[in-house]
Amino acid sequence: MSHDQSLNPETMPNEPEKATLEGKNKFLGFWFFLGGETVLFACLFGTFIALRNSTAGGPTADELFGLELVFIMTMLLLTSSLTSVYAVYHMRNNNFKKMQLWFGITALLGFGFLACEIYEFTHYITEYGFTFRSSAFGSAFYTLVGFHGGHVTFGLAWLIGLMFRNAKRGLNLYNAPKYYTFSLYWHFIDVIWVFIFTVVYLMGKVG
Amino acid sequence: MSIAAAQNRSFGAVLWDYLTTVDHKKIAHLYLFGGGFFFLLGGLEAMIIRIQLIKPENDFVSAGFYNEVLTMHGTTMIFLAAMPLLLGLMNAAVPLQIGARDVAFPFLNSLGFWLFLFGGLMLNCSWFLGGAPDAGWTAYTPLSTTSPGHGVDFYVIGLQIAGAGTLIGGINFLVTIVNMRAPGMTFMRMPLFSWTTFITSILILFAFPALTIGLFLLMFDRMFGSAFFDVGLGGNTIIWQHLFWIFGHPEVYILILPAFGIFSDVFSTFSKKRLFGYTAMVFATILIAFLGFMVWAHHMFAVGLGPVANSIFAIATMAIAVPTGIKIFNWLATMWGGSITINTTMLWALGFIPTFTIGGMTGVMVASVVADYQYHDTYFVVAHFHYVIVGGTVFGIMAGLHHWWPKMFGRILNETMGKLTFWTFFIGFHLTFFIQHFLGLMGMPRRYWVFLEDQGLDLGNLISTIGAFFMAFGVIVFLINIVYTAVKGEQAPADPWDGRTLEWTIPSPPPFYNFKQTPLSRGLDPLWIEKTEGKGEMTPAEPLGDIHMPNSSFLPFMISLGLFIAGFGFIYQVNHDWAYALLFGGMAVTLVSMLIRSLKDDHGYHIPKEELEGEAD
Amino acid sequence: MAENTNSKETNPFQKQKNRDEMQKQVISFAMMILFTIIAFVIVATDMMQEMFVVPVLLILAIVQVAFQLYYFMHLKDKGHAFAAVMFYGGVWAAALTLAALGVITWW
Amino acid sequence: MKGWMGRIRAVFLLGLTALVLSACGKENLTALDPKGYGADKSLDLIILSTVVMLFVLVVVMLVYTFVLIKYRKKKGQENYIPKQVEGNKTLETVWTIIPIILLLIIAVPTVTATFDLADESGANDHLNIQVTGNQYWWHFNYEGQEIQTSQDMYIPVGEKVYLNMKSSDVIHSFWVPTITGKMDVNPENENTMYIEAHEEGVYWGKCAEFCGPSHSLMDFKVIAVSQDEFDQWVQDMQNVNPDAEPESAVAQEGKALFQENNCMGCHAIGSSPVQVGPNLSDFGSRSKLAGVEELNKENLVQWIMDPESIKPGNKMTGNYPDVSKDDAGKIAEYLLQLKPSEITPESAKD
Ligand code: HEA
Ligand code: HEA
Ligand SMILES: [Cu+2]
Repeated sequence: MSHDQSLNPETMPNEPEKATLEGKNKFLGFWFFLGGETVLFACLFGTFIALRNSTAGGPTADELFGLELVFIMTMLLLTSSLTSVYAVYHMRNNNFKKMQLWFGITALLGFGFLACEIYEFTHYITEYGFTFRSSAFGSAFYTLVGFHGGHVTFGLAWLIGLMFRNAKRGLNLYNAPKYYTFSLYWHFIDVIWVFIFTVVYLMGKVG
Repeated sequence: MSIAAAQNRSFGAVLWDYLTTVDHKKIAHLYLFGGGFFFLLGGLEAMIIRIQLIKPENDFVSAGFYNEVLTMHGTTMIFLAAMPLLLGLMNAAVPLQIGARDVAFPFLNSLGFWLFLFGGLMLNCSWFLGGAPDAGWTAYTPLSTTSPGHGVDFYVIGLQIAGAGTLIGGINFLVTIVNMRAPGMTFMRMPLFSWTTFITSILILFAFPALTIGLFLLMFDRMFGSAFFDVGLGGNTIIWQHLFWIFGHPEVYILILPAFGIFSDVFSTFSKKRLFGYTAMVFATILIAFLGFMVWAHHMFAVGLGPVANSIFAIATMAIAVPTGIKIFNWLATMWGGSITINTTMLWALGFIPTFTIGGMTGVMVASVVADYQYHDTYFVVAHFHYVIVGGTVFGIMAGLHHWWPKMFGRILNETMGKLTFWTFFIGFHLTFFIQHFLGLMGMPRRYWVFLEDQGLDLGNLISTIGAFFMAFGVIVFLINIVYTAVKGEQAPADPWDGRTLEWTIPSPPPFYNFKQTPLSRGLDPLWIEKTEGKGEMTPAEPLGDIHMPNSSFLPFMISLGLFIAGFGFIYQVNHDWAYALLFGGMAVTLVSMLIRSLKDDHGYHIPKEELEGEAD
Repeated sequence: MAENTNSKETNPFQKQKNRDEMQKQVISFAMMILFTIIAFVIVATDMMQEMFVVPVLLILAIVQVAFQLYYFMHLKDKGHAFAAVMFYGGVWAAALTLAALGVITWW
Repeated sequence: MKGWMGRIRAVFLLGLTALVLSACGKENLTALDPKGYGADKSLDLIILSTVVMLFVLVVVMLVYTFVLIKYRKKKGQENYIPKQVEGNKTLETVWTIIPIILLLIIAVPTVTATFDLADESGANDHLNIQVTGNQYWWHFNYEGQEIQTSQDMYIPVGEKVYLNMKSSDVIHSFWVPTITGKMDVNPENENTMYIEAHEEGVYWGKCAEFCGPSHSLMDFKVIAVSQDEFDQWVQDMQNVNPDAEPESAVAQEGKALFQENNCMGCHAIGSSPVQVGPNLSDFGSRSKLAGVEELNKENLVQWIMDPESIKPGNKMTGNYPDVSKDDAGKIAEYLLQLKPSEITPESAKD
């Protein structure tokens, strides 16, 4: 397409994600969206906090949760946050190959996280019979953690789409904002996870 | 694609144009017609309510049907009529007021509309599929979780889809106003309607997520067997009330703030005066929005939250009267010393002041906790909120429609019919709702299918119903006015009202690219400044050049349609396996459309400079 | 550089700046990991009185989220004023929601 | 304070009555003619806030009218351009401060009254009644008294009575406008409030939280009687013998049918805790049938045969065997003679 060319100047500016009006709009709009997401997750957290002792005779948080797996998941996700920072670093240095590489690592770590989560859920269901329907606590737990997991899944799909779509065409002013907003999204997922492991798992262990 | 669009197009072409448009002005038309349609529907439902209550123990409709009608009346009016109509006016006026060629995300703008429309259709499909939702527009659990049939499911899915559209619209306006203002159009020079749109969008952004989550929880309980509101399994029904009102109270300011903006512009235009206390008006708006998030539990005084919570929320609620009062007095001061023209637009604005003040007063009265133990869930509250919603939002929409109709459609609405509409509606309104304050105090709770004979409630209800017929008459005259204007109406010049702001500097209706050259604003009321300083037109801020335009797209329609189909899948998978086909099929349509959107680069097109030079102004 | 990347190099000054920035981000990452480990250790070893654990955990979480926001998500950079205002608006609404659901749902 | 309030209240009520043109106190339903502690408190605040609000409204309307008369565009002034005023700090301050003061005038008594009505400290020294809201009827369990009733709640006049309220299904709201404002009856949290009636009489109660198709028919009564009468009533109720044989032969047949059809699976007579349906101990002296209909045989037969026609969506429909008109008449006869006490709504009215 001829337009690609016109958006692909000789020198990339240092912040290619904000060089065009479209890019600026995307950047700002996405931050605003994250503001809304904050409220969204606050509602889920609030619901969870209100219902965390409503076990209806089923297993309690303390009985269910094991810290090892959660620690591994946390490390995976935190590291993936750093790798996406590396990717943006290379984007700003106009090094497309390395950017793709680091985003690729991010995706792998994300998949690792997701796999752990799926394992965790099946474990609870098969070992403890603890499901979405067993108690209000169960509903709140799976909904909160599941919403986060859903965000991770969506993020991975988004990232893979971006990487394949742009593999051949390199970095330009049209797709730089897309990569950048993805990285914001990914960090936000991490922020949410920090509160999940604190409020759901660690505080669940404390009682 | 080029701008050489054919002049006389076939119906099919026009339809296709509207189905795919990303032009904010056309999306405004869509919102107005969509919202207008639902307003008539909601009004029809209101008439059914009033006819049922014309006399004691009436049996015009059955108890179950009454509850459906009442639920759908509230839901339709709030989500499908008032908000879309306001979004329509915002789309029509705001980009023009700030000197922008379009909104920040034209594609999302169109997506927002189609989501709203399909959400609204979804909700109303329930009428034909076994019954509408019947748990009130507030859908309190566990009444809503235990309501039999699929009615409440339609409420859940319909609002979820429409709500997503609104959220998208909100973000779109936020970015538009932050990033797309023309040179010189600083924040403190923006017309008040643009300001209130901005603040309203913030409210949308932070309030709607609470509704989204509330609806998800309701959906999970009803369709997937979770136990959020199932007390037997440790659930808690108060959570819903909190989530609903954390959304719901800001929602009422989402409804009123844009109307405040419209009135500000109208008062200043028709008094030929600059808005008095512009800065105070802006900060009052911000303050209302800020406080608006801290008062939701005033809908829950009777729930039993305890005296501490009740007192805190009562005081926070009363505090909102202060910034609102600032606005009322500034409007009065704007007119003070002015040269007031009273036409239909201005009549709606003038009718608003006493009406809304009364509504606000009763608002403060219901905020007084112990008094609210009597008012709560009675017709006193019904009277309160119709005074603010109809007297504020609906009057505001009517004022806005008369004000911007020429800009949107190129024709001026007929004044005689306009005045007739105003007077019948205004008188009918007060007949209907003033008496309801007393009905409430005399012991008539709201959401009552029948009231009993000989309890002193007969006469008041009769008067109320008669008033509703006056309103219906006014609405019908307005419909005739629209048709008449479309056929025979007076052609509108660019600036029919001796306007003050940028939308009046371009032709009516504006060309699709809005401003041939982006205008330079030199202060508040930029056009007025140019008028008084003798020039009468704007100085361009840029030389004539190519204009970049977005491409039309059918994808927003498809994305929304997919969700619409999937919605039926979600509802019916509970008791029919075939529904999974709808669920997955619909989701596939949506996801594939989204995928196409993200994989296909869409850079828009340019209108070459030469072509623009050929166009007359 | 390889064929798919854009032709011109970023200028050396910017490059250095980016590198400094990256260094800070690696440090934030180290801090985040550290905080996480502390949080897990506190809970795993039962070393602290119950009364203190929850506030300490929350503070650790909030500090590490601040690192995410300010370094990883660049909220500290210029041009982020609006982003920050809106985001904190969300945080404010979120805090009210949490307070309400935490305190006044059971009595 | 009281006398001052009283006078304003009198004037206010006079005005209101004139306005509404009808006696607004029929059947002790109105909140404007309070006869109980809570309703008194509410009316005081209603009046106070109305007065303040009317003051504001008058100010706004005066300015409004003046502006419209004075500054309307006059003939021959078509081209007049008014002075473009930016604003005025002093005015701005004035209309910020004055409303704040007015609001404080309302806020302070509001908070005081809120805490007053939420005070539960006296619960142990007074009668406690466990109130259960059901779709679409009310149950009253006199704690520690072995008395269960439905629909009609008897209380001693001039005494605080504490209500501990919970719902068995959806949310309801307990409202007796003439005695006290409303409070929700939730399924998960028990709410406590106290009521106190100043005068003997029958007070109309309504469900004020949307609870389904028959929400508007979920009425109940509070019957305030003197302490002596109340004690009498308590004794009579405690003596109810569910097995007592009725006098008339028809009623005896009715009783047999009542048992045959297993009506007691849901309805208790006496102090049995069964409360799937209303307790029928004092059915014959109920103020109303099903809360809204006149209590007579004809209506009762209709209810027994087709409750749906009286209360749509009620929980009785479809949950018992078909009853012939004849049998229904006999059952009605039996139920209508269940009058354990001399103390009835009728007696309380005089
Ligand atoms: C457009 C919508 C809108 C607006 C603007 C408002 C505005 C206000 N509302 Fe209203 N409200 C609703 C829509 C709205 N409301 C709806 C829909 C419901 C019912 C929902 C349901 O249950 O279905 C409701 C219910 C509702 C309740 C719950 C009642 C109950 O269920 O028991 C309360 C309680 O506090 C309340 C208070 C207020 C207050 C204090 C304001 C204030 O913002 C008003 C401020 C304005 C003024 C006060 C007038 C102008 C000011 C002056 C002239 C200055 C001087 C004034 C003073 C000194 C007082 N509202
Ligand atoms: C924007 C919001 C809005 C608007 C504009 C209105 C407008 C009106 N409302 Fe309503 N109303 C609500 C929001 C609104 N309402 C809400 C939220 C509730 C609470 C619901 C609940 O409890 O859950 C409520 C509840 C409510 C009740 C209480 C019901 C009850 O508690 O039992 C009543 C009763 O009088 C009422 C009446 C009216 C009337 C007469 C109008 C009139 O102003 C309507 C005027 C319009 C017309 C009269 C249109 C007439 C048009 C035609 C006749 C043409 C038709 C032609 C075609 C379809 C082609 N409304
Ligand atoms: Cu509110």
